[in-house]
Amino acid sequence: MSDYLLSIVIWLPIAGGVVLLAMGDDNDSVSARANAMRWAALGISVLTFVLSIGLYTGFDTTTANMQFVERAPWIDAIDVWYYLGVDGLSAPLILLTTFITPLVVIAGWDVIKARPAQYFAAFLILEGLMNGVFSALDGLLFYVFWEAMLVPMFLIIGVWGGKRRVYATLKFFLYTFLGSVLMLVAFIYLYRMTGSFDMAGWVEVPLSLAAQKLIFIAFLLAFAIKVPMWPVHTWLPDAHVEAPTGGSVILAAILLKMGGYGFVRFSLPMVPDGSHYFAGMMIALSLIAVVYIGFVALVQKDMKKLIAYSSIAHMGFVTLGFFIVWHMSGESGAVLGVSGGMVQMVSHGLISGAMFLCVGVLYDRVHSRQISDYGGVANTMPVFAAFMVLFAMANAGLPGTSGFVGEFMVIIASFKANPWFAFFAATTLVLGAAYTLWMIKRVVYGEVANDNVAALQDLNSREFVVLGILAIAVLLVGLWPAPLIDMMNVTIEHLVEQAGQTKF
Amino acid sequence: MDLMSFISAAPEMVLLGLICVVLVADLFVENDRRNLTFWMTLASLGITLWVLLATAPDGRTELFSGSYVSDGLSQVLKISVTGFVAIAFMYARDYLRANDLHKGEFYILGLFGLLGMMIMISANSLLTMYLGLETLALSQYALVAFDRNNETSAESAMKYFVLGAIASGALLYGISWVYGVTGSIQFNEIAAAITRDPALNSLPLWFGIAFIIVGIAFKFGAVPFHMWLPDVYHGARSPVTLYIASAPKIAAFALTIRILVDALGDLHEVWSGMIMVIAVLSLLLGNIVAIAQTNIKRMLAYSTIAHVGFILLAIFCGTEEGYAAAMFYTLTYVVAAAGAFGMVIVLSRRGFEAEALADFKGLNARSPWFALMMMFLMMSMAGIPPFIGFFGKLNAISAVLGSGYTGLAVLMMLASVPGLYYYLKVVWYMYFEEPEDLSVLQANTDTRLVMSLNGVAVLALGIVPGWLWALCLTVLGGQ
Amino acid sequence: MIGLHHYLTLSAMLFVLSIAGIIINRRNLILLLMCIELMLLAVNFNFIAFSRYLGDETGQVFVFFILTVAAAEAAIGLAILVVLFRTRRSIDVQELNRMKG
Amino acid sequence: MIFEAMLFYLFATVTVGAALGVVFSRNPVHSVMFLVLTFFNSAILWLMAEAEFLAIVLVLVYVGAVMVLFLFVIMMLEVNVEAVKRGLTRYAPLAIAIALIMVIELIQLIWLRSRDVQISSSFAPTPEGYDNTKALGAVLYTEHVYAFEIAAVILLLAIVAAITLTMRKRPGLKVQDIGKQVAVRAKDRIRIVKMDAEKKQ
Amino acid sequence: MYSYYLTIVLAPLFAAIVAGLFGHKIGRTGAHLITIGAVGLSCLLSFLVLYRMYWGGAEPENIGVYTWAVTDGLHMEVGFLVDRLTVLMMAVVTFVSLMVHVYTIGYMHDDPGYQRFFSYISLFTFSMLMLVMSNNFLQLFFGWEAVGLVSYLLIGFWFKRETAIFANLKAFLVNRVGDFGFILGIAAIVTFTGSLDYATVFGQAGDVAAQSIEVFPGSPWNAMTLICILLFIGAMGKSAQAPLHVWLPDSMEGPTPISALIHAATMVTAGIFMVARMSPLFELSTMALAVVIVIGAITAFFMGLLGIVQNDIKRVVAYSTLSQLGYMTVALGASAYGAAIFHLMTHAFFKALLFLAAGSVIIAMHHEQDIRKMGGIRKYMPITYWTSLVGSLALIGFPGTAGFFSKDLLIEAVKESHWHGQGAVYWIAYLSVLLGVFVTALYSFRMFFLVFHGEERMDKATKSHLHEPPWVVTVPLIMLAIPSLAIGWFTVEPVLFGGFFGDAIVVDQGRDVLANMGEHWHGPAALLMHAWQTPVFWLAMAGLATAVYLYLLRPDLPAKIKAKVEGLYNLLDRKYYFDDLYIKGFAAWGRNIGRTLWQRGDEFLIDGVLVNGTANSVGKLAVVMRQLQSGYLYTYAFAMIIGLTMFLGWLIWFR
Repeated sequence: MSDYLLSIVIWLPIAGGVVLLAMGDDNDSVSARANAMRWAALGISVLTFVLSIGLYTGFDTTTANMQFVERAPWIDAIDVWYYLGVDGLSAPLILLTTFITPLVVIAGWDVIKARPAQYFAAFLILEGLMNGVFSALDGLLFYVFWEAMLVPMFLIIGVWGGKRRVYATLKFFLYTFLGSVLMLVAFIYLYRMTGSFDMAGWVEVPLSLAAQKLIFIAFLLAFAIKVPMWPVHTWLPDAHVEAPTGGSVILAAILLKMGGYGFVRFSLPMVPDGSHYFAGMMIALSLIAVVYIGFVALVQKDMKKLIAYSSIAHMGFVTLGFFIVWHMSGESGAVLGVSGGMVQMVSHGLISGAMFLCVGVLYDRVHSRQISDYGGVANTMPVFAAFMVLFAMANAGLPGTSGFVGEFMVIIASFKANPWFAFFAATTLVLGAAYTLWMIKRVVYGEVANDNVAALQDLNSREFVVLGILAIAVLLVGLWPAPLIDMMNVTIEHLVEQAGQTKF
Repeated sequence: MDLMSFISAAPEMVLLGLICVVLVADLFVENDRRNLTFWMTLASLGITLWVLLATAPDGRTELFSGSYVSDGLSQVLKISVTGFVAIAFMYARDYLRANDLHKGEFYILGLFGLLGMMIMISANSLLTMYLGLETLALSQYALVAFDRNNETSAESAMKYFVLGAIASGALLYGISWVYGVTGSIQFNEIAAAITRDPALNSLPLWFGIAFIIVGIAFKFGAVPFHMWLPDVYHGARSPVTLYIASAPKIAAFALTIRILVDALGDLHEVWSGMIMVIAVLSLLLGNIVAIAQTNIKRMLAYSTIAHVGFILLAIFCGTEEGYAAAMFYTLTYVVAAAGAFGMVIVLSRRGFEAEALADFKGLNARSPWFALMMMFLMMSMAGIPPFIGFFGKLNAISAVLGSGYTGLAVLMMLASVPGLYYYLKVVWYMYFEEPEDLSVLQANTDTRLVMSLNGVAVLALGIVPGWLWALCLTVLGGQ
Repeated sequence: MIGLHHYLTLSAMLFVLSIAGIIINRRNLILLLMCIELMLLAVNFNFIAFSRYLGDETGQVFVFFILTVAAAEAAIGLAILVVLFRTRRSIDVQELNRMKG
Repeated sequence: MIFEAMLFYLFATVTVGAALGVVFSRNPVHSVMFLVLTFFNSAILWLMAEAEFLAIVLVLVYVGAVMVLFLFVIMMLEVNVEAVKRGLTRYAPLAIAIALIMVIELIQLIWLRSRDVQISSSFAPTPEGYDNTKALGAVLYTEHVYAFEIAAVILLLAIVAAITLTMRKRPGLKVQDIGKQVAVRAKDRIRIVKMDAEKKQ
Repeated sequence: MYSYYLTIVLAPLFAAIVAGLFGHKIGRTGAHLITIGAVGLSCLLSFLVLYRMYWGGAEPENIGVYTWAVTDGLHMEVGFLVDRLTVLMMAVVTFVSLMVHVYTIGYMHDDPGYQRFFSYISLFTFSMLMLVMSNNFLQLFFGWEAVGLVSYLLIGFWFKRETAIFANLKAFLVNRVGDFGFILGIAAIVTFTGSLDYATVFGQAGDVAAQSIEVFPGSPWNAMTLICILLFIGAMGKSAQAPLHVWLPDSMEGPTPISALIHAATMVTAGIFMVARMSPLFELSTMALAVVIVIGAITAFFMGLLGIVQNDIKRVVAYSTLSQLGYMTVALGASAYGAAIFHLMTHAFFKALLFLAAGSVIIAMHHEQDIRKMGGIRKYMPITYWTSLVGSLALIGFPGTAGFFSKDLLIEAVKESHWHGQGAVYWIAYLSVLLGVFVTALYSFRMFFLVFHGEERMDKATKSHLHEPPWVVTVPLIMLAIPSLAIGWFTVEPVLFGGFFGDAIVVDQGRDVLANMGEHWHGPAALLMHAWQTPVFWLAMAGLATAVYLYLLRPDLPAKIKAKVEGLYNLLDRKYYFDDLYIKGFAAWGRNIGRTLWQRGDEFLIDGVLVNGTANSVGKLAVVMRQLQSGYLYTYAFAMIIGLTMFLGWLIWFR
């Protein structure tokens, strides 16, 4: 069983999704058939999550080697393998994926009226593909999952999205595709250097600095767009705003992580000298993301857009954490930065997901995302308000919530690199609090602003469960991140060692 | 010299015989029983296929004083063209019946075309190549004009004819120079002559090559010899378009490989420059102009041009791997193209050509399965994994990179971004827009089956692409 | 001395002339077909010249087939022309632009 | 030899002139006639190159059949000669420029750049007893039998295609059904009806 | 003792969770019973620990609770350091908190958010305890932010009020500015010592002070100075030192109990506590201490001035709090950490008392807070009156009260702290605290007289209902009045001179002003006897007298004076224009930057020009390029010929 655990968490949801697709929709969204679809989707996603817990319980935190490895030939002619495995970098992200997906299914339960079976199928397939991205150890396999994932997401935004969904989803797809095409070129280049798509081989192969620079840029475009880093971030607010709630959640919680994951899986170990060469630029871009985007988030009028911008700023910490590795004067600090980035990814997955779910709760009732259409929500939805304030605080990086852990570690590490890095990074303490809480002030607090708000119903039990689970997760990670960090530690140490070696 | 020594050429002979049978038999078939012709045609294709498999050559066999060659490459390509012609016929039948065009001549001309392709594929001399090419071309001209009451068909046929004639004129002119310089029209003898006397590698031969490349580029539809392609795809009735867009591309590939590689392989550095220029132009122009199209057939035509760019760039590499990649790309592209035009056919009804992109609006609401298949096809064309089109791109780029042209590889990838846009446009119309007409698509079981097989094939091939790639490498191994 | 070059030159002139004829003529489709015949004639000149030059019959055989194909081509070309004329009552090149873009 | 050269230049000039006539004459019928002239001259030139068989074929097949076909179509379509005026495309100058460039290129090729390939500038004399037609016949059905067969296919194809495109049954046309006529039997033609001459009173 | 500490910390947390999540199940009574019970337990245990520590002679304890995370050799733990300093804070916090809990029963009696309020203040108690009991910087920061969170929640407790939710946002953000420095300080500490643990850090302090860091190229800073200043920025935020003081007056939008608890007695003193806790570090940087003392002095004097012109009863107290926090900060800067903590303690009592008394008045006045609409309340509310009087006297340092001991000695310490040199720093500090005494007396009694004496300016309806609040309100007043009055007597000697703090506070030998003063110490009674000899006493009296003259004898005068010095008055009334600077300046400026970056940068440049611009250009290019496909045969042929010609030309001329 555990020998095939990764395959199971990849293919179980995909197979489930295909079955749902094959069963198809009828035109009645409240029929028994539609309900059966929902339960089936929930069942599959929960089962996947339960199975994926095996990745945690069976995880050996003392080794940086790949675990749960599966390897079988796929395309002999070009030496491509069906090669899966996880280490401390990927296992937490798979867990995050399997954890978030059931919540997304629940969140879309009776909100999605049009073609529910297709909707849930899209999410299940997406889940499987995302797990595939995180567990692939063969470059081509990785790329296949990486790109294939775009299709369900494209449909999710385009079919169930808002008014400008077509623009948003095309922008999303084209932008990310643009990024990844060059990555493919880099992959093929590495393939030709090593004669195989084995990623471990790519780490070992010697490369000239010039080649490393080019490969780094190719990787950069792919991952930076996915993260997204300034200035290639503009697809994200649009995609988030137009996506249905579930889509936004997955987008923020997991899709963005792929960019960060790509940096640690590819850029850092494979082209260490290239990464070193561009580290300064990367840090600058990360800090711009934190500060610039922080200011931009401040003036957003649309809640989802605001959270989307805040995502960009938070992901700036991830890249900052990764690329300060080369600015460490002493022997320590690099691991701290990378760990911080990784923790930030997980935490941001939970928090931004929760924030989008909160906005979704409001949107389902009022059908507006404009901050100005709300005010005094706490009067009519006290429980919801409590959750929203909690998640807002987490978003602002309050200690005790998961949002703090990564930021804290990254700030500390970046101070080691250069006090000014820490200085600009720490502005998020003020900016993050400002834009998040200002939104809270205008949405949650105050007198009841209008009839819509007056008519609001507090959370139903379905929404309560979703937000409650996320709240627990956010607090758990915030109060005791050790299990998460222990899982990654050895791998990150190994990674930092690899990143520190030159590959000429 | 007994009959058995011609066994390698049996497929062509059998096919020709069967064509004559169908031709004669069709005369006695009543108009309302044309299905009979259809089934006879399919049976003929089946028999041809069987003969092909039964006479599979072990190695390279030359016949007819060296003007005919049978080898692994010809075997694979012939099987593919036969298969694609069969698919084209299967898609066509319903449409033709619905539009009162169901005549035996369609199948007969199609079979003649197939014969032409097979001749091209097996050609080992410039003469047989030319004759095969003309067989194919003439039947295509006739097919395009097949709907005699249709203005656009006639117009496009005329354009196709005139331009095709110019192209074959250029090709012939080039052939004459090659012949004049090397003193031979047989591919291996040409190659031998060039090897023997390096002095031949000079301007007269180069000129010959340039003119020949015009002919090849025309066949493929590469810029700037592509102008016929959008108009013909657009003007011809959809089944004809499907026919033209699928199997003949494989024949064009054979033409290229036979002439440029078999005969002129040593002059790679001469022809590669020209191939590269037209390939890059095709890549860019095809992908960009396709964006502005509102007619799906024209859009697919421009996308074909872009794909041709890819194929030619793979050939441009001049390596075995590049040729194999080109072959892989051609085959897989044709699968997707057949499916896409098949969808256009399925979408059409009596008196209604589903030509506008807008006709795809809301297809998901009408027929989710067909929409899914179409999405598969579009994604495959766009090169999104795990669909087979991706592996085509992968191999092509890998070959280009392998030859050291990093910039070209990057360009190839970047050019596919606008490409993605117009494929997505189809998906967007199918999935995001509301249908104007809620009727479920009507399609016969066999059309439905072919469509499904076609759609699933791009996915299934994408999941197990290895054997096809290995096959391409094997059959091109000796080139 | 009259030899290969002269024939080749004549062929080239005919070839270019036929192409120019196709490009600059904007009225009559039949003329295009005639230009195509002219072009094939040019090719034939080339073949015969080379054939003689090389002392090899293959070139002339080639011409033989070109003539055959050209006849078939002319038949089909004229048939298409007739079809076109029937649907459009015109064989004006300049009106042949229903499809573009 | 000079006489031969003069002949060549004469006929070549006429050939090119006639070709110009084809391209530039206003009347399509004139164009066809110029084309016929071109073919005749070409045939003569081919004769001079000792390609007798092809010269004959050219005249027989081309002038005898193809050109007649052209004329026939022109007549059939009843194209109004007056209406179809010659016109040049608006970028004719550009086209001519391109044509000139091409001429320059070809001259470069033929006269300047391929000299080293040529061994002699005139054709080698044919061997004693050489018969062009016989020689062609010898290879046509042996070495090139495959091509010959394909040519046959092409002709068949051309027939099928031409018929497909042009043959049409006009509805309401009263035509005989030959098959029926042939298949008719005597007893169907005449039916003998036995009847009484007079009704019995 | 470990279980004691855990209980002290977790009991309020447990109560907070129960009251918060199950408030509607357990009801109002349940909510206050459980929270008071829990805080009472904490308080009891805290005093027990205090007893053990001081009288039982128990050693300081440094205990780890659990490992938060370990990475890169950096141990991030949660643990308790309980020494004398901690235990004093624990006692003060739990005691005041308990009082406030009890008081709340009465104050919030009619409020629909009753359970929520109890949950919050219990949560606050937990957070504050986590802060003071921490043995490492991580947990310190956790508590630091957690109290900020609760403060945010409580200021905005009445979330329907626009002013309240404005104030809480402002409070949080201003605090965040402080935290910005604080976290950088922590980062600096980790950078130089590789640890977050107090003990380790203090152990390496000497090494750190020997290092320097180039913050700006070419100007090396002493590492310790940088660390201390960064940490002190945090303290400035939390303890509302100028210029980060602006949030505190606004925080009065919260219910009065929390003004007493959070914004007077405990949370705002976290900064003072933190600096005292970090004394081993601050002692190594004279520069940092100079900054501390100057900031403190400015706050102490100028914020006091503002109290004179305020009319809101709570705001007056709030400005007085600011001023007193300034005093404590000055003491810190003078290395008189003990004096600062001592003043912190006494201040906690009397300021909580003052706030609660003000709250009592507010309840009675039906939530009217403008002192101009009060007057003569004395006879309606005797208990409140007398307790207020005690509080006010303690505040001005009237001899014998708790405030007398702490303030008098604090000023004495500042006076003695000559090591800053006789330069500007010393005089700014000393004069500020000295003049501050006068100001304190003036505004304290101005308010006192306006509220309790003079003509009754309230409307009739209010007046008819004016009466003493129930016992839950008055008992805490009395309970707080007692220490306000008396605690100085028996704590001054041990806390300041008796070496109470032991090793918890480290002072450089050469600067130990308290030790110097201790040499002349003759007991509290002696101090009291000599009180009249000090300028402090006379300044206080002068302030008191001025208040009496202006507000009791000649109530018409203040308006005239106001008219005379209008410029000055406006300056004070507008609080030195700080709010304008922050709101119209920084906040608006930030939003403008945001808008510019968004609309010009993101939407116009990146999205409009680069992204969509590229897409549009490709689209336009497509439209242009499709024109090539003209539909004319001769164009098509022409294209082919051009292609061919190019090939030939290339072969001839370029190959």
